[in-house]
Amino acid sequence: MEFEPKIVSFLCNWCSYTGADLAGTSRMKYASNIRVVRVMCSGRVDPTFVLKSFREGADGVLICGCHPGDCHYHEGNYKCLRRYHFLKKYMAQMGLNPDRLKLAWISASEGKEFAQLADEMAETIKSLGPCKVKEEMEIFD
Amino acid sequence: MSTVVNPDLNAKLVKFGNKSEWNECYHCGNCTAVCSLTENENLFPRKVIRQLQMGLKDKFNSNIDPWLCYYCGDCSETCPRDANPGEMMMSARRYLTSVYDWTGLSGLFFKSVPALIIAFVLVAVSIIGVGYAKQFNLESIMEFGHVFEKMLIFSVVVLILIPNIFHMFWLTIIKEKIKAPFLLYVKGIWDLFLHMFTQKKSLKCEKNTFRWFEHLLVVFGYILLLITTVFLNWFSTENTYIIWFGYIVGGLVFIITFDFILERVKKKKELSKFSHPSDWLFVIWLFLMGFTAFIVRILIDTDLISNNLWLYIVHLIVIAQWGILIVPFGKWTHFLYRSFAVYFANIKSAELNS
Amino acid sequence: MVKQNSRAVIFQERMNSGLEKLEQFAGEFPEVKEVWFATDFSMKDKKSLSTRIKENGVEKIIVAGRSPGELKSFVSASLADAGKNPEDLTLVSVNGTILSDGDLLSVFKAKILCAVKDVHFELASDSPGNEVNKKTLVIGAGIAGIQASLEIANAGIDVTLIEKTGTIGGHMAMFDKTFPTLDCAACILTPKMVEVGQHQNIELLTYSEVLDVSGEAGDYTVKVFKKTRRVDLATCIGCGDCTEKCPVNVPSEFDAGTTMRKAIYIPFPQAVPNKYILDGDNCTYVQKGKCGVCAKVCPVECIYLDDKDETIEIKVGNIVVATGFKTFDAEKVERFGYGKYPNVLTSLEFERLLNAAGPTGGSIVFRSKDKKGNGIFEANSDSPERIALIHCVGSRDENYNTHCSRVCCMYSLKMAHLVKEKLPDADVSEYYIDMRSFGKGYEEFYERIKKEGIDIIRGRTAKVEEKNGNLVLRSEDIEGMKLIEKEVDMVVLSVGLEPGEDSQKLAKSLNILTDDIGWFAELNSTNQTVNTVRGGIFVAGVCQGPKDIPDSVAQGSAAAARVIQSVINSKVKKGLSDLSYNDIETKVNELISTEE
Amino acid sequence: MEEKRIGVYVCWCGTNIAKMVDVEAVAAKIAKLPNVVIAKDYKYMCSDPGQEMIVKDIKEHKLNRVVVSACSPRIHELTFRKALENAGLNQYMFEMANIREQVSWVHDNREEATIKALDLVKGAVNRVNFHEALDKRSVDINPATMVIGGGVTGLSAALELADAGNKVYLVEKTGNLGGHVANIDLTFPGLNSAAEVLEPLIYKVNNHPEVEVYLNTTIDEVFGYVGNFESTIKSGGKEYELKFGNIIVATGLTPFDPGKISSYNYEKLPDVITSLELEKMLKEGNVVKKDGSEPKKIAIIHCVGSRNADYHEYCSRVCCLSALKFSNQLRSALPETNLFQIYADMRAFGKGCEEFYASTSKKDVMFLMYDQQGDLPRISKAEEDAGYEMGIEFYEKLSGEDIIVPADMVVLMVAMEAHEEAKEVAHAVGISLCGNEFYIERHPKLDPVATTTDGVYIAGTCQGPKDIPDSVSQAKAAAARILASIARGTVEVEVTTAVVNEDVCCGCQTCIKVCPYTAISFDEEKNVSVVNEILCKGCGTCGSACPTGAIRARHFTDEQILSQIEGLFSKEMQEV
Repeated sequence: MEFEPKIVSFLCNWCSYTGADLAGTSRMKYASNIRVVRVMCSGRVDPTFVLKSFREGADGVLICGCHPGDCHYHEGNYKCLRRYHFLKKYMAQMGLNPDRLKLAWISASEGKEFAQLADEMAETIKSLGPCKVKEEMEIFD
Repeated sequence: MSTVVNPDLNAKLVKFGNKSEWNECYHCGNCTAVCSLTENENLFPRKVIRQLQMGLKDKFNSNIDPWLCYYCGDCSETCPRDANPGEMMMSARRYLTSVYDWTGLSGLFFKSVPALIIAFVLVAVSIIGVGYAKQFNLESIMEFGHVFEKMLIFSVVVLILIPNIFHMFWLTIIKEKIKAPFLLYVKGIWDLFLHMFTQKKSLKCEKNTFRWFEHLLVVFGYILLLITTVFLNWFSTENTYIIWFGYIVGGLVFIITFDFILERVKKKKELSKFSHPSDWLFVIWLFLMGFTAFIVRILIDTDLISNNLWLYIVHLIVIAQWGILIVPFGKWTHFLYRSFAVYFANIKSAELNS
Repeated sequence: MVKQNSRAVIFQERMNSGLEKLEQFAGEFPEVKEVWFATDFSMKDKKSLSTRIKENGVEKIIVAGRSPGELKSFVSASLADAGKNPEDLTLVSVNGTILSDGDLLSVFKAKILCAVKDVHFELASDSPGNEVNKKTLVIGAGIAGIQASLEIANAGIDVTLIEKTGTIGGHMAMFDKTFPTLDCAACILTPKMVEVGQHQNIELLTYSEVLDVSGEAGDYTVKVFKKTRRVDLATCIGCGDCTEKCPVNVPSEFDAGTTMRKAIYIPFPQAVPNKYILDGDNCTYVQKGKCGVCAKVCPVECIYLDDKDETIEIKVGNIVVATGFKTFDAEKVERFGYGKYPNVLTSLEFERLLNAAGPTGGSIVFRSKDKKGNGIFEANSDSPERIALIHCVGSRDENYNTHCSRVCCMYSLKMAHLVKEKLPDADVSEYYIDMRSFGKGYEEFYERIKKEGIDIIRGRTAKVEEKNGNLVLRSEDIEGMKLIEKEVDMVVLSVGLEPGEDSQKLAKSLNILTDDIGWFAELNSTNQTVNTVRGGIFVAGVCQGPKDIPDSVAQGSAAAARVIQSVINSKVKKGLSDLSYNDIETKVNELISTEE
Repeated sequence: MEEKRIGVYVCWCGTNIAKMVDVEAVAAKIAKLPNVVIAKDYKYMCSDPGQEMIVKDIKEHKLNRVVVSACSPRIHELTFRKALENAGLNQYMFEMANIREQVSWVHDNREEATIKALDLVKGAVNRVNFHEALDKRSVDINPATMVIGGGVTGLSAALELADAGNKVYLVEKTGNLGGHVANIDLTFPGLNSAAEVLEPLIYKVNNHPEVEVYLNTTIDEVFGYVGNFESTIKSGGKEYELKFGNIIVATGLTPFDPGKISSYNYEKLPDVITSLELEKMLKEGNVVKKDGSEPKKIAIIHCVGSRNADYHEYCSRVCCLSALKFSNQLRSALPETNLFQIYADMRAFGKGCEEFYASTSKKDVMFLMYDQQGDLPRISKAEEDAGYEMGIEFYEKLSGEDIIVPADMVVLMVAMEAHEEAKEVAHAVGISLCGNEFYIERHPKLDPVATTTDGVYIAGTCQGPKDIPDSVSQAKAAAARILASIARGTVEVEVTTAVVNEDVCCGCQTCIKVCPYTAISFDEEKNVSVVNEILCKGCGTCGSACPTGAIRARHFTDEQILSQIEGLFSKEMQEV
């Protein structure tokens, strides 16, 4: 059976979640690998959430927020951007391919962009293969 | 060197046109773009309007562009501000006529209707005076008439028209420091005559075809009438061909000019919406010339002329007024200036492009 | 203090027949010494007035007429020249668009009275007013109407919101991004729409129109025509099965005709109410009695094909009018070839084309034809490479509309930017007369767009023609001093705004006035922009004159302030047309006695 | 600890969900999860019978947590929350799983869709285990309002509020009410008297029982939060303690100093004046040169200090029309004088303004266009015998000529600038400035008068250049907001705010730095951060920045989100 990765996606309530809903109301089809977790702002995405996702068995993590300047809370998305860069470095140090994490800006009108993004992300993760973190961590369990 | 703007030129131009409507222009460039005749070197009417508004007198006096417009009315119809650029171009031509005219009479006649009336009356009185001197003898008056016409043509051309054309040449070419090789002038001569008689360029304004045709007929009719009466001596000839030919051209002139007059009365078309006194004079006198000549010849053919001497005198008055006033100082000059403008413009653009 | 019997009244012109007696009327005041006409003086010579001021011992001048402001500086210069205080001067203006002829005379007289007695007309016409019915009617559910409704409803006041179409949202819902911040219109509008839909104080009547209004300020009875949706709002679950089966295709209003919709449809996915509408005019069953397939497939049986329209009556205290606009019909300007060349688009069509939720999902493509030959846009068609945007189509033009539509410059710049974003290699050019980027952040946006490789050319395009399969436009490049004859693939006409089709009818039934163009007339263009001549009737948004989103929102809120205030006070102020000359005279005397 | 009893409801949404997701299987599997008491599927959960079913089950099965798996929470979260309240359960004990917009409508493989739906429901169930009851909170609104600035905007706002019977404290820095409008002669485009607008306003404000006017007064500091502000002001030697619920800032503008543009020689050449000076002359009916003689040629230069990166990039919005108005007035006062308008783009955008532009252009005014971003016009003294005082030299864009405009008087249409004290007021009331020193609004389009600080509104030219009607509209809009909140009596504050666990907080103050609403302050004594729950909007940024996990974003707590992630991957019933 082909590898079907699981991707956890953190979407901000104001732009990206609405954008994902729009993809639905517009009946755009995309890969079913995405599992959405709604947060109020991309600034709420704690690095722990991302690491926890990998720990629990996610093969990839996608964070989406409002476009720069559009944040409902002024600058939460900028905070998220900083943590994202930090996380990427951290993941590399841990031996986790940083490509498994992606940050993108999706506005409430970008249903189509969200669908494309979901497909692209699924493709990327498929090419990277399953994430081994969970298995490797099981020795501690 | 910067030019000082001058708000007074604007007011001066008002006297040559209808109103100062062109002040309303907000420079959208619509007129220039909608015009079928504009080219990169000749951005009219907007640039002409601009020179007028700003009072750039020297630039404006050296500008050929007003003569390149054949007044199809597109610009005025589509003008978003009712600034009436078409009529403004017409006024600009009247003004330029007065600029070129060394005698200054042209400007006086355009601006002052009383002066015009006085001049017309004077001419009429002089002709009647000649008649009186000839004791109202038909034959000697007709003889005088025939000589007078020839003299008139010669002196108007030599004394007024040629100097004015040179003046125009000086303003638009020399003063603008255009140094074109002589060969260009020679090459352009064919075009000059072609445009003079056919106004070929106006065909580019699509809806002008019929008007162009009418114009062409009038021009040829007028020239042929001139030739038949002056050089073929229509009123004295026995040659049937010439007689019939005279009838045709004479009829042609007055029938078409009658149509022109009707249009101006109806004011349906953009170009005939506004008529300056000089426009009325031009068409009416053209009509009268054709019409009186036609009638005179009919009277000759029916041997009624001796009883209708006054009719010939009227014809002679019309011819004299036309020749002395309208041709050198009135709208007739447009025919000449326009053709030379095309000629100069071609030389100018050839020189600028080389 | 100006001495008694030292005032002069100057009438700007001899008024038309109905106002003849004004001269006599003004002359009868004991305070008035002289009554003059502007035609008595030479406007070129201030001595002509100043000598008369001196001769007659005039100390204060009242200038009255249709636009007395034009004389103001002449008169104050004359006063100064005569050694008097130039500020002892009152302007009394009557404007035909503010008042109908019948009321004109009494208001004009009242204004003269106030000027003569040194009382401000605004104070004298400030009446205590009637008891108010707390319920409020808002007509039109575009952004201005939505804002006003929410504002009023949030104050705990019941609002009935009437909308002509099947959904609220108005034109703003059709837009993609909004200038200058480029945030998407849907993102900022749909939450408001949902709030309206769920607000406990708002009763939403979509697919309804106002037929007639009677009564007076504070107590209006409104007849509302409710077109039937033929779909029960309470039970419809918005599943869309009906639409899938419906055999009828008609151009979609919401998509500005860029795509087709069915006869039973939902205007757009985020519509509020998010329920289907059966468009009776295009339904085969309603028109011919055949079909009815939608009712058969409906899983909750909420379609009632034989429903009839109804007329209801509601009683309200205040009315906010926010009926918006329609766009200029570009076919009127024949030389741009709209309707003749398929790829000449109006800006509204282009807006849908750019919209990520539009017919093509936001890709810019050529117009193609569907099976029946309707021009539509399909996502997989080719994209144009050269796009031109023409400003001021139907605006600032004596041949069409004289007014400036206020938003076109900015939305055109926005569109140019979006084109560049979607098609980075596209050749985008814009043709304008004056760039009117006046609002907050607008000029900065303009500067930003200029740097994006877009040709922004001063010069109004004169014509668009098709030559060898290409569109060729002709324009003067005024700053470049050259003519432009440019081949392009697509032309976007930035059409202006016009009063809505029914605005005259509505003005009549509300008994409010419109200006020459047809926009609803405000009471006073300086500080009473939401009031009308009638008490308790307010205007907001574009129906009062072209406006962008922030200004419409501010006006919607301003109208709401008036409503909330009157409800809190339980009183609504009378309008100008409800006041008589005697009312004002009484108030003037009252004010004078309190002063003393 | 109370027993967790969860009810799960899976919606068919007709065939919308059921077609692509095996809803019955989902419900059956979920029923086996720990704490799940009941799991049902139903055709339309949002319908009345669907909601009644939930209410009934809550009562019958003593459910204390509910998960509905249906459409987007953006559509029906509120609907179901209300149902919970009807059943006497706290509305936050609810979670929704979106299996329509984000599952059935976007996938075309039924098996995969069902797996995904199951995962999402598992996540939601796991999350709801950690939900806690939150109470809606509201604060009382003090109906009094402080209006800062006594210009036409402040006056209009004050009257709008006071006419509805509310106390207004109007604070004005100078000794007079009226602001800049007091110096204006006529308004555009109607050429009406500005005094006719302003004087009644001032009269009404001065005679209004509900308005207290404090002249020559400035605001140093404001304490409190929406509904309950307080400030101490000094006026006329006395101190006043004022308490108010809302603030309207209408501090207006200041004119640009044209002395900054050297080529205009302002104050060096006697007859180069600003638009304000001309306004005064027109009002006094005496337009003369400094030497007392009548100017024969007057030039008006637009965009002085506007639309030029060296001074201000923005457009000042009113100068074009003011300049046209001047042309009309000068034509009336000095009929023979030559008038020149030196402009960049004619921005006649308001109602009736384009028509005003057209009618002005018929009044013998010469319009000349210059490049406001390029070389600015140079004004210099003309030669003795030139017949005019000054020459204005520049490149004219519409003709392409370098020209000199002769002038005896030059009027500079100066830009509007933010008030020099805008910063201090901003600091006092807790609002921010945008790049141009104007106040920044909460949302440029949908909320042009609110600020990011609740209870503080901005109106008029302090938010950006505007004309009188637009300023007055904004004043009224701000008043509408305040009236609505006064009418409600209370203002609801966000419940899903952040809260600090003082035992865990290490006092590093990272949270204070990241908070966009300055809602977090530092308690020096306890050495911990404190969240002002009224200012907090619940974005949760602080929660993810806190190194010790001391800050919790209510309803989006770490444990809630982490457990949701766990739920997504929980091993139970992996295969369908």
